[in-house]
Amino acid sequence: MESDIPLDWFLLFAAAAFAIGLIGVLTRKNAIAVLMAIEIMLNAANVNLVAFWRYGPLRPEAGPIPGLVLAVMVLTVAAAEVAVGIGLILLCYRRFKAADVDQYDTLSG
Amino acid sequence: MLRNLFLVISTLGLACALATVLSRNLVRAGLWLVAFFFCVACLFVLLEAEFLAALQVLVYIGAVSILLMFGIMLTRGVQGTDPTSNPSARLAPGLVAGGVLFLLLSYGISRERGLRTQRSWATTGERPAIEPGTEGPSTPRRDAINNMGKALGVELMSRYVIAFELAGLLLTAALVGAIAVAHREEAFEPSSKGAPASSPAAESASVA
Amino acid sequence: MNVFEGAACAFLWAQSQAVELDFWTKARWALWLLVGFFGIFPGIVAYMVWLERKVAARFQDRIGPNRVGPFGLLQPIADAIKLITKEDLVPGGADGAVHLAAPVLVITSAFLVMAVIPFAVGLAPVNLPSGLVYLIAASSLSPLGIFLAGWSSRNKYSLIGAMRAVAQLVSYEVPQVLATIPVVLWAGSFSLVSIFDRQVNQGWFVASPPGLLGFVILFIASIAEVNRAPFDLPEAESELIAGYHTEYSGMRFGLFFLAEYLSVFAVSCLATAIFLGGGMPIPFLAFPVNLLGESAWSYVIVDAMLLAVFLVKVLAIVFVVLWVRATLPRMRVDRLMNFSWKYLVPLALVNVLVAAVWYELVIRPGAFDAGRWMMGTAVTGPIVAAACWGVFAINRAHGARAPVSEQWPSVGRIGPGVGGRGVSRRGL
Amino acid sequence: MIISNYIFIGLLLLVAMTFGLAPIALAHVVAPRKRSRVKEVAYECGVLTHGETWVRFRIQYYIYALLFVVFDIEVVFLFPWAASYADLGIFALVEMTIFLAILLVGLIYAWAKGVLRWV
Repeated sequence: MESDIPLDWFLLFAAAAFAIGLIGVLTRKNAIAVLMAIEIMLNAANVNLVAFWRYGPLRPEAGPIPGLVLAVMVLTVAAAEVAVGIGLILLCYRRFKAADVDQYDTLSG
Repeated sequence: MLRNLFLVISTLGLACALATVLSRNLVRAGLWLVAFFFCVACLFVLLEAEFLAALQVLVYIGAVSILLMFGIMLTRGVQGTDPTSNPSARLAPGLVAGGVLFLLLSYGISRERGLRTQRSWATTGERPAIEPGTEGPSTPRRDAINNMGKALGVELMSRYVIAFELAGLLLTAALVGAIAVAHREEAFEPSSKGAPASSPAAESASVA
Repeated sequence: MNVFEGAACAFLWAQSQAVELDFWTKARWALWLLVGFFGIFPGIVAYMVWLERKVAARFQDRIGPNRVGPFGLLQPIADAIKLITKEDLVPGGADGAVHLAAPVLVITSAFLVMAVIPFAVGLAPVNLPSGLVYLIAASSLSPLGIFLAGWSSRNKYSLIGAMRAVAQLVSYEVPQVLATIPVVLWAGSFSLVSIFDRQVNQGWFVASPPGLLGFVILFIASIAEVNRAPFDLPEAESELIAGYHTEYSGMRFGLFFLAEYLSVFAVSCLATAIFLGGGMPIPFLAFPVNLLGESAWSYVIVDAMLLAVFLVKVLAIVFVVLWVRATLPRMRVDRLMNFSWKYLVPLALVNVLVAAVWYELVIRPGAFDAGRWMMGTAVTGPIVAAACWGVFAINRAHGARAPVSEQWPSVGRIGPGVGGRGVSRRGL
Repeated sequence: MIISNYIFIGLLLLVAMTFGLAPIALAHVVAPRKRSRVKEVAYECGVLTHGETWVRFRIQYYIYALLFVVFDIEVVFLFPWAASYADLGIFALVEMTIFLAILLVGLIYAWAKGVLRWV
C-alpha cells in the first residue's frame, strides 16, 4: 500500500499504554482498579506481539502466526488472572471489609 | 488515510486508558476500560488480525468487563465511587514513574533494530505485502491472514498443542481455585456487620 | 452489458471476502446503511411488534390492535409518535451520560449483529472471513448495556433486575455459542456466506442428529438471550417492576423495546442462515441458480425467491417465539440458571464432539448421498439421544437427592428425599 | 482487501449510534419538559425510596460470571479448532476431547461443590 502505518507507531502506542497502566498500578488503591490497570498493560503487550508478527519476517519453524498464538495465550491468561484476582479480592473484602490494597497489612510487622 | 485512522484511534485509546486510570468512579473506570479494549480491537483490525479483534471484543468486552463490573458490585457501594482513594498523594510519583518508563521505552524503540533483518524499528515503514499476486516467502502469511481462524486452529493443534492443553489446564485450575476461594460465604457471614446488613435495603438483598 | 446489469452483477457478486473500494461497493454500502439499516429493518421490527400484539391477542381470544388504520396496521406509527412525544425523564440521582449511553449501546449491538447475515445470494451486507465470531462478539455487547442501564438508574430494583439479567444473559450465551460450533466444523469457515454455500451442497445443517440438537439448543438459548418469555426473569414485574428499564421512559424505553425485537429478528435470521439452509426451499435440493440462463435477470429472480423463502423461515421462527410466550409461564430463577449450566452446556459440549464424528462419517468421505446420511444418522442419532437422556437422568437423580430447599419442590419423583428429612445441602 | 469490510462495520457503528441518539434528540425537542422533584424520585412501587440504593449481592453472581469467562475462553479455542478440523482429522478430535474433559472437570467440580445453585 502507498501509505502504510510505520511499525514504531504501534510500538509507541503500546509503550504509552503500558506506561499508563503502570501509573494505574502505582497510584490506585482499590484492588479492582489495579486489576483494570494490569489489563491495560496486558493489552499493550498484545498490540506489540501482533505488530511484530505483522511487520517482522517469519521464521519457518515458528509457523505463520506465532505472534497471534502468543496473543491468544495472553488473552487466556489475562482472563484467568482477572477471574482468580476478583475471587481473591472478594475473599479479602469479606475478611478485611475493604477492597483497598493498603489495608491488607496483616503480614506487616 | 490509514495513518489518520491510526492516529485517531490511538489517541482515543490512550485517552480512554488515562481516563480508566484516573477515574474515581469504578464503574466509569470500567466503562473507559471497555472503550480502550475497543480501540485495541480496532488496532488489531488495522494490523489485519481481524479474527483476533473479534476475540478481543468477545473476551475482553463481553466477558472480562462483566466480571469486573460484578466484582465492583460485590465489593463497593453500588454507585461504585471510591471514596477512600486519595490519588493526589501518589499521583505525582506515579506520573513520574510512568513518564520515565515511557521515555525509556520510546528511546529503546528509536534505537532498536530487528533481530534478523537488522533494520531499525523506527524506519520499518511498510509491512510485508499480502496483496494477491505477490509471490515469494510471504505466501503462508497471506493464507494465514485471509483465513486466520483456520490458521490459528491448525497451529494450536499441531505446533502449539502443548500450550493449548496447558491453557485448558490453566482455565480449570483458575475455575477450581476461584470457586474454592470465593465460595465460603457462610464462614464469614456472622461477622458481617457493615452498613449493608443493617440497612433497610437488606430486605431487598434477599430478593437479589 | 447495460447499466442495470452492471449494477445487478456488482450487487450479486459482491460475495467475495476481499472487496475493492470502488464505486459499486460504496453504492451498495450506502444502500445497505440508509435503506436497509435505517429503513427496512426498523420497519420489519415495528411490524413484528404489531404481529406480536395480534398473535398474543388471538391466543387470548381477543382481537388486538384494530383502531388505527385497517387491522390496526398503523399502530406501530402511532406508538412511535406516542413514545417520542413522552416526557424524557431521568431520575434525580442517575448518572446522566451512562443512562443515555446504555440504550444506545444495546441497540448498537442489535444493529451490528445484522451486518453479516446473508439474506440471499449476494445479499449480505458484508462477508467477513470471521463472520460468526464477529456476530457473537457483537451480540456480547448487550449484557454490558443492560448492566449499565440498571446501574445508572440509581434504583435498587433496576440494579437487581440488571444483575439478574446479566447473569442470565452470560449463562445462556455459553450454550448459544457452543451450539454454533458444529456449523463451523462442517462448513470449515466462519463466513456465513460459506456456511450457506455449504448447505446448498449438503442440505440443511439441521437435517442431522447433532445439527438438530444444536438447533434446539441455539433456539432455547437465543430466546433467553433476547429476554423473551419464558426466560423474561429480568423484567419479572411482580418482583422487580420492569427490571433494568424501570427508570426508562419515553423514547429511551422505546430503544430498549426496539432492540429487543431487533434481537429477536436477528437471532431468527442467524438460526435460519446457519441451520435452516438460508433461503433454500427444500432441505437437500440445491436451488437452480441459473433458472433463465446466465443473465442478470435470472439471478435477480432467483435471488428474490431465495429472499422470500428466507423471510418466510424467519417469520416462522418469530411466530414460534411468540407462541412460546403465549403458552409457557415464566421460569423460576434457580431453574433458569440450572437449565443453562446443568442441561444445555453439557449437552452442547457433547454435541460438539458428536458433530466431529458426523464429519468423519458423512462429510469427509466426500460425495454426499442418502446412504451415507442414513449411516451417519444411525451412528450419531443414538449417541445424541443417549446424551439427552443421560443429562436429564443425572439431573433428576441429583435434583431428587439435593433439593434446593425444603419448601421448594424439586424436579423428579416425589420420594423420601423431598420431604425435608436428611436433606443434604451440599449434594452430589 | 479484507480490512475494507471493516470500514462498513465502522460506518454501521456510526449509523447505529445515530439511530439510537436521533430519536432521543427528537424527543428532546418535541416532548414536553416539566421538571419536578417528585418525577425525579426513583420509582419504588409508588412510595418514596427507602434507604440507600445499596443492595448486597450474593457471591453467586460472581460464580456465574466466572464460569462464563472460563467457557468463553474455551470457545476461543473451540472456534479455530472447528474451522480447521477438515485439515486435521482424528488426532485433533482426540486433543479436543482431552481439552473438553479437562474443562468438564471444572464444571463437575462446581456442580459437586454446590455453587451452581441459585439459592
